[in-house]
Amino acid sequence: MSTTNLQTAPTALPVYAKKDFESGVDPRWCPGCGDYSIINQVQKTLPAVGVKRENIVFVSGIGCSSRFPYYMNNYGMHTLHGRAPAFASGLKVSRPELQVWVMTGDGDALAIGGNHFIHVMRRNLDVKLVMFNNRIYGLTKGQVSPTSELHKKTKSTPQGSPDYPFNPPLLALGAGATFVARTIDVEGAHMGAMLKAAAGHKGSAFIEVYQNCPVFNDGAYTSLTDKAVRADRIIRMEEGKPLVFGKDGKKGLRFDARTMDLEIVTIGENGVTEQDLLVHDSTREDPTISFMLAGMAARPGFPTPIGVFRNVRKPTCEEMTWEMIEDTKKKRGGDLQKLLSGGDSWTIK
Amino acid sequence: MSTTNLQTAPTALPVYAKKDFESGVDPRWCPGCGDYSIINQVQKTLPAVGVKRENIVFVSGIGCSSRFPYYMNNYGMHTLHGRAPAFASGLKVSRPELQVWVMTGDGDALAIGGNHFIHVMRRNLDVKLVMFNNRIYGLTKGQVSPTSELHKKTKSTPQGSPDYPFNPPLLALGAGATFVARTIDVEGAHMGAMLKAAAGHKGSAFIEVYQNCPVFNDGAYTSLTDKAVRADRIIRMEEGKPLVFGKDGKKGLRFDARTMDLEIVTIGENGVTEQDLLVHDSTREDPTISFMLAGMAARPGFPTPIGVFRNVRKPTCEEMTWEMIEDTKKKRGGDLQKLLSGGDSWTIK
Amino acid sequence: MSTQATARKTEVQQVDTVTIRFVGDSGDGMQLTGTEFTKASALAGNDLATFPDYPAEIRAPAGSLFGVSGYQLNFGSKKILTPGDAPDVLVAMNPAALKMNLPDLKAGGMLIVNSDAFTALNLEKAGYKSNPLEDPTVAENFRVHLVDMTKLTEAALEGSGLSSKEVGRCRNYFALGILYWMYSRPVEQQLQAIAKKFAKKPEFVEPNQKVFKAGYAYGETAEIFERYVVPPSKLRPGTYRNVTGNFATALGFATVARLTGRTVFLGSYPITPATEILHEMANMKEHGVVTYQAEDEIAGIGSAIGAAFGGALACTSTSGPGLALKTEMMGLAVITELPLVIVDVQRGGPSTGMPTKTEQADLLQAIFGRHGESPLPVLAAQSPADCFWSAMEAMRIAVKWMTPVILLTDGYLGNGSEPFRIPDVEELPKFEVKYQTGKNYANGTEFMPYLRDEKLVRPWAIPGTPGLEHRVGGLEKDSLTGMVSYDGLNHEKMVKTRAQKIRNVVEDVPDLEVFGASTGDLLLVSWGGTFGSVRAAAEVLQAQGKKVSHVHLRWINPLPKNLGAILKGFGKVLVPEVNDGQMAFYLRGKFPGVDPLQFNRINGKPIKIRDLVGKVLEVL
Amino acid sequence: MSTQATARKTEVQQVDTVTIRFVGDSGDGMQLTGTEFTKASALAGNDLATFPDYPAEIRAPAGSLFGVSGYQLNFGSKKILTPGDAPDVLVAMNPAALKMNLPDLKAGGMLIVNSDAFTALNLEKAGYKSNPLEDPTVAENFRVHLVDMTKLTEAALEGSGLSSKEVGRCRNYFALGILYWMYSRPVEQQLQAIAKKFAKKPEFVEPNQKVFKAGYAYGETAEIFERYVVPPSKLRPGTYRNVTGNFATALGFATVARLTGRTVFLGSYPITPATEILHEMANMKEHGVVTYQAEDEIAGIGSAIGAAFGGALACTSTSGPGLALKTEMMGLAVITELPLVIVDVQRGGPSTGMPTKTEQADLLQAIFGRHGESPLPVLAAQSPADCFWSAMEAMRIAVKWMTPVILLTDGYLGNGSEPFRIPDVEELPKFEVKYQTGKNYANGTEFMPYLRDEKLVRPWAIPGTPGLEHRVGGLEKDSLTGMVSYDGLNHEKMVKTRAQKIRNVVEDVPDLEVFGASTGDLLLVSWGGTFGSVRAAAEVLQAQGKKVSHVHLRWINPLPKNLGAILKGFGKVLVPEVNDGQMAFYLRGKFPGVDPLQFNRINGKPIKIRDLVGKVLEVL
Ligand SMILES: Cc1ncc(C[n+]2csc(CCOP(=O)(O)OP(=O)(O)O)c2C)c(N)n1
Ligand SMILES: Cc1ncc(C[n+]2csc(CCOP(=O)(O)OP(=O)(O)O)c2C)c(N)n1
Ligand code: SF4
Ligand code: SF4
Ligand SMILES: [Mg+2]
Ligand SMILES: [Mg+2]
Repeated sequence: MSTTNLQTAPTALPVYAKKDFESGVDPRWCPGCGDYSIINQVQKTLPAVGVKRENIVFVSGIGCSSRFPYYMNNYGMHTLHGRAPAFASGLKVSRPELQVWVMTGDGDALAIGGNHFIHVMRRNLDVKLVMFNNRIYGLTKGQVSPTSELHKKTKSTPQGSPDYPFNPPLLALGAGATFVARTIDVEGAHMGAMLKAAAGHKGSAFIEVYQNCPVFNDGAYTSLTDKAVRADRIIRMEEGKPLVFGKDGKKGLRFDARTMDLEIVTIGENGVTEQDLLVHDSTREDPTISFMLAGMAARPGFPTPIGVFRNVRKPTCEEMTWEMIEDTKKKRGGDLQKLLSGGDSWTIK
Repeated sequence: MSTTNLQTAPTALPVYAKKDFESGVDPRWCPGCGDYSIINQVQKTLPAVGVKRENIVFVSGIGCSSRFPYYMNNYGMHTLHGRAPAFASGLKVSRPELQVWVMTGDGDALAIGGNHFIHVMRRNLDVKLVMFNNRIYGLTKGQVSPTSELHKKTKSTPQGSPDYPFNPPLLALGAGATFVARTIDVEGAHMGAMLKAAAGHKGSAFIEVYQNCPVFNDGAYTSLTDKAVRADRIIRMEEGKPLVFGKDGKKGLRFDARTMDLEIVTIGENGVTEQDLLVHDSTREDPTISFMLAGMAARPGFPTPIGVFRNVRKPTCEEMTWEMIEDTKKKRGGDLQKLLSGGDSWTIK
Repeated sequence: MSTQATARKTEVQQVDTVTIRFVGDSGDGMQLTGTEFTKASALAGNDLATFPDYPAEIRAPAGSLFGVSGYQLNFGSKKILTPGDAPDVLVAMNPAALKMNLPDLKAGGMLIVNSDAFTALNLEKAGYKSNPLEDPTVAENFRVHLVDMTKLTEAALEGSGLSSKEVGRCRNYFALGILYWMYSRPVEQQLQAIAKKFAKKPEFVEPNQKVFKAGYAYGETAEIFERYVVPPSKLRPGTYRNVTGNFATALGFATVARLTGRTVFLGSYPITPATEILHEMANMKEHGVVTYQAEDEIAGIGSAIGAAFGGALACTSTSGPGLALKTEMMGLAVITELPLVIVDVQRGGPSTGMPTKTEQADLLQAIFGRHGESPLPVLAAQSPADCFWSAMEAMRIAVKWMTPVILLTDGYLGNGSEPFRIPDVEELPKFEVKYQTGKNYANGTEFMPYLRDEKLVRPWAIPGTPGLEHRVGGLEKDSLTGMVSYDGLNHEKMVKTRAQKIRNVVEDVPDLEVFGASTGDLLLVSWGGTFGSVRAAAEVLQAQGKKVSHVHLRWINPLPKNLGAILKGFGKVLVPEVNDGQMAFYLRGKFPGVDPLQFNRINGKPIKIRDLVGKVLEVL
Repeated sequence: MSTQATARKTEVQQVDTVTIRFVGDSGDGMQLTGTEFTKASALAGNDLATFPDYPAEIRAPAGSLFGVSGYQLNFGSKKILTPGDAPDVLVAMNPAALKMNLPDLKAGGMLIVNSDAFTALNLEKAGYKSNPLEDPTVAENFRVHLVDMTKLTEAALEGSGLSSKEVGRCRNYFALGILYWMYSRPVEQQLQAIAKKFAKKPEFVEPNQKVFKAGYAYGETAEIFERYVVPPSKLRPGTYRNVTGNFATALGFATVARLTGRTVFLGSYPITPATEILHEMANMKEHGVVTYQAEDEIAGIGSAIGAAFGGALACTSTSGPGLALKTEMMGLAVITELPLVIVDVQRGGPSTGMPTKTEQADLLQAIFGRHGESPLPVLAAQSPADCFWSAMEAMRIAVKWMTPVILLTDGYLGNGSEPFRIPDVEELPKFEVKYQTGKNYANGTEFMPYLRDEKLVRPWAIPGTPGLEHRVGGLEKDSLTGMVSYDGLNHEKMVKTRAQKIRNVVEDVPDLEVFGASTGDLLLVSWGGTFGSVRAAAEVLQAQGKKVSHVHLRWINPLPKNLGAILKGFGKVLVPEVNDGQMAFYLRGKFPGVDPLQFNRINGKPIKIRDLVGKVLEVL
């Protein structure tokens, strides 16, 4: 069964520029909002992913971040709070040839939408989910979100929040995600690389973007992104390379098999050499090391990792679905009259 | 504010017997259902947990497993499909002195109820959640569940399921759970120990029980529980002990720091001694090793662990909530007339 | 055949309809017995209707009252409208089954009992203080046949090598054999059916055949049973099969896929009694059906809306609690104006209620249960086979008018069955689906997703179509460009336009045909699954010379154009419903001045013809 | 004070009501200006009502049409019922604000404009082709005052050391100063208010005071403004404060905690325009309020039901989309018969709709939007201050009748404000909550959770009570023991009993008082937030000698006992609503024969008095 009545003779991919992905509607985020930098990178990256504009769909829920599709010149659905992955899943399963992105916020994806989030990760549906994590509900003007810090004071928690936050990559990995990455709004180039990697991944892809909300949660990430500390507080995971950080790149991560724990070491001190360091490999089938790195952001004294935690190729839900459909068609043919008639019919003259 | 009008003079804890926890309604599960063994262990364990019968509440959703509260002689709520943790959370936050159990199925907890599940784990609310995992929807007569195996044929997936299953302890750990354990319906004593440990844990506790549904998914666990293979297919995690398994207890788990991976070794072979083995410690603050062990069930060739994956004490959501309430009362006093009057009033004579 | 060789001369009485109920323990195979006898009746050319009555969802202890499973069949030589009120024949396999069902048996009806099952233990499990078979009033009120089915089955299978458990499983064929004899059904046919059924377990073919023949022989030789013949009915010529409403619904959607050449997408989550629609459609992959078992009902409808945006013919199936969960999503489908069919197989409520029992109490929720002004068409199937046509019709309306449509069925229709005249695929009405392919504004230079045609329908432009990229969403949209608009007057216009569009659907709602005179003393107005009972009651009343007519509402929103005029033609209007009066309220609100009388039963069962007839006679 | 020293003699006109609207960019501080002037009017003894009009949720670019923020205040010496239809005075801080609001200004009204903001860039952002201030029709239709507020503010702050951005933030006090002078408000009071407001940033106290005084002086010296006095109104003696509906709702619940001595539990999820209830209650911990921000709306109500089972006085707050999500849970609350209040602050729908605009379109969902037969009481607050009383009343009914109750308010009530006469806690009616403590059956040897009292209410037995252990749940329950029951007759009985219990609530629903004669030509029937507009329209019409009366429905289910009789007394009934006619439909269904006329606006705004008056005159 075909879903379209269009002549889908394969035409060559146009050469796109960034502006081909701008809808012409001016984004209405607050001045200085990190969302601007995200849309900028998305629009910059899309020309290079090799998919026709009309075959790309942006699906979002509700939130500041979820206004995203209106500003893109693709097909788009601005849906209901938390539910974007549900729409995206139906769309992708029924039209596997489309490239489907979910643009979502921390509340949208992880509060009301937590279930759809973990299920889209579990299913390994080829949907790219970009979560703008400002650790606050922006659109509703400043309540605690599931990524807000414990004891955080917000409008809905005037004496502080009694809730522990999720570590989103950890949750995604726990749900079985095959691609998990983290980046930061102020790191344009890094974000671009993550978006490209996600676009290239076949299967569910999750990118957490640390995003500043200057109005309701200003400076949520300055303790990481401040020029003065950035090198010490952020560690960049690069494929095949040892995990090093620090101004001079001399600090590194080593796994101590005796304590079964991670430790921070300094190259050149106590006989530590680069060979002792953990080498980043996001393609390990077993996610344990990805878990360990993802969990690190919450560990006192450890740097926050950005980059790709995990990137493993497995058959996707929609691939397997359509394989079964094709198989069944081959086996059974699909004669509707036979289906209507069934096995036990009788005739009245 | 007090919630009760009862004289709550502390009375001594009665000496309970198993039958004190039986409601007198005969369970209506199918003959041979694993649920019988679970209720049996719960009723056996409760007399020893030191909580008065009237202070224990069982909350459930919908499913075969969720009929549980009707058969217990405690307060009970049989609620809506997937939502038990939501009710339990409100009950526990408002009445922290109660012991609250959630009894749930794999579909109830992880399909429709996935969001409430991860949030109760995240919050570290002191709720004990026991999930009867029969890898099938029992009550609705046999559809694929989020823990059913990939390619599983069920009534709703006659050509096989295109969905990967959750690994429930992994998901719970990813959500931040402080207590995670696994046990099996046919291992009564082990289950009793897990229930007791969960009852003793202050904070959210998750127990996955592998449960056989003889009617719709018979033998889901026989490849583990068959007498012939049990010793080789199951590894028992015991606190402070090396992780060994196998008929003669000679197989063990070793972590290879070079490959950063787990391997199965045999004590006495290739110079392996017990000292080389991983020693089980569920109280590690960092959950990496718990993740690794939880993930093992899905790794070909590795045994399936049962026991406590993680057991870490942290302040609970309801503790912190009531601390804030008491603090605020102390600071502000709570004169309602003042609240009503506010700062900017005027008087008309 | 030996059974024929020993045939005795029995007087064969001709009857025109018979209602039989088979009841026993869940493990007694009553659903199978019922289905097999149904097939035989169908093949004999009878019209028929069936209704299974499953026990509550979890299997109960053997012999308990909760574990009783029943199957009722009404067949005859005239048009059969319902599975029958009270059975003429009750076949009861154990005391619990007898206890739950005897009160329903017609006075003077026939009771066939497996007397072996009336052990002290079973009597106790059923809560009987003494053996009801020894109760003289039973024998007075009914024609009782005590048959030692267990022993007779065992005798038939002596030496077969089957275990006693396996032997027990054959017992139902003994009962079936008796009934075959009683209703003059051809034995050979059932023997073949048994061979086919156990094709994969050939060791059971012969034993079951043996038991069946033994039952037949028993009927013949025991000289205690009457023998009947029910002549074939005059159904419209054609080829028929027996379908349940749920299966017919699935079939209707699959047919849509074929007629349109498009993908039909079902996003669903299992729930009693709607689950079979998912089961069946999942097994129709080769016909262009894609099913997706979502993580919950919200994702079920969400995935369907996503698929609809992608151009699929999307639907979702559920029952009351699931419909409740889909409420917010339906609002989104209304405002985005995407085609979608929501099937609600109603069950007893509120809340989890009585999941295995039928009810019609989701009506007002279907019509009004969304926040904001969010009207949508509501259609209700009237019989199991009509579910086929209703599913197609609902999808047609959804696509033609770019709107979500609710299709109401219920547990009674979904699980009940009746003969379905198999349509010829090639003769089915065309169903073309066209997507927008070009720009539609300013001489083809722009695309306006909310530019409506004269019927107020907006275009369906789907991803993959170059140049028509646009965004849909739940915020109010500008009435032309589809951009987000907070303009109050635009909102008012959009609210009114959406409402008018749904009112316009009336052009596709056929006028009602009045069954009976177009004026009279009383008009029965029914909707949904009560069609059969109410029509049958009307027939009874008309036969008694009462000035009673009947109209049945398949379309609930919009209501048929001529309903208002019809209502005026009657002194009284009576609305029978399996709820507390929801349609009656709706009609009052819709037709000021009309104040229907109500007849409401809310006991989990379809309305009984005789109860309704009684009510009408009372109020006439 | 110098401003007084230079006082010139101005004729002061006395007026009895004035409507002022302050409009500007989101960053212009209009909400503050409005609130400050409101306080001054309240302290002057005027009755008043206010309504803010926020821009759509996300902050828009400065100077854009989307970024306009407004605050309207109606104050006077007589009873003030609404924030006013059309403003008498419009204070506009930039071109975009002017563009969005000028159409509303009364003909001949006063327009005060910050002319400095009318730069080419700002005009372009507002979409003006030419400067409207130069448009002669503006000067003809309105009394225009162009004030160079930016420059005058800068001048006042020269040498203050503040940055130009900081100076800009003081500008709104200049406007406030002008209005203080115009309406003869005491300067000293505002100076103190400024000191208090900036207590934590003392460096801003003096500059803002300076600018305020400069504005006041400008009013006095510019000789262009008229000066007015609005005498105090004759409000009932007492101490008053200004409250928004959302704050009043929170206050009502907190008061319940105090009156009962029990925990009030709010389980909620943020959603515009209901979020403030959560914010406010979260800050009332010391009064016995526990708030829980759940992961979604379903968990919000779920946690509340869990808390209710535990004995808390539970509530949940939301708006349309959230109400939709709570649908299934409400059914559970109905069948378990646990007390619970669901507050729905209605907004524009369907779907996400217009989140910051008001509407009354959730009415039928509130009444009917659940599957199965699941009636519950529905109450609608009629004004911001009434939200306080309604919250208490809803909780009282919930507890007394063991039922969930829906309390409808709306964006207009929730964000709007009016004076609230502060009650004396000790004089509030008692509110006792009693839990079941002992066994209630068979001489106190058994506990039957569904044993009802004469009003059909079941007992509330909470965990911690020994001997009363029992199970509640969503499956139908035996009418006495509370055990699961699949018995059809028991179900029918329970459905009827639950319905009757809710009908019994009518004993707590006060009879309606007719405003005006009890018979006449036309009866206005309003409900919820339109009370003020409709009452005001009735006053206007009665003053014109029309035989028009008004009843207002706070109770929607059950309806007041005397409504039916009242409706009969009038030739015509007109129902004005901010929806497409939901109450009108409901009344038709409830009172066969009554066919109300409708007046519906669905433009996101409260109904205007003059529009309604016009409609009535048209149909009379
Ligand atoms: C069903 C429903 N519940 C609640 C809301 C209100 N709401 C809109 S966005 C939002 C949270 C936004 O936070 P987040 O997802 O983090 O996005 P951000 O605005 O921070 O980008 C909420 C609670 C809604 N629109 N719908
Ligand atoms: C809202 C809603 N959706 C669906 C159902 C139907 N339903 C009841 S139980 C169940 C799944 C049961 O599976 P599981 O949770 O694994 O429990 P089990 O029966 O296997 O113990 C479903 C789909 C329901 N009762 N309510
Ligand atoms: S509120 Fe925060 S997240 Fe939302 S647009 Fe403004 S700055 Fe961005
Ligand atoms: S269906 Fe399966 S899980 Fe349910 S009671 Fe029967 S055996 Fe147990
Ligand atoms: Mg956010
Ligand atoms: Mg299960």
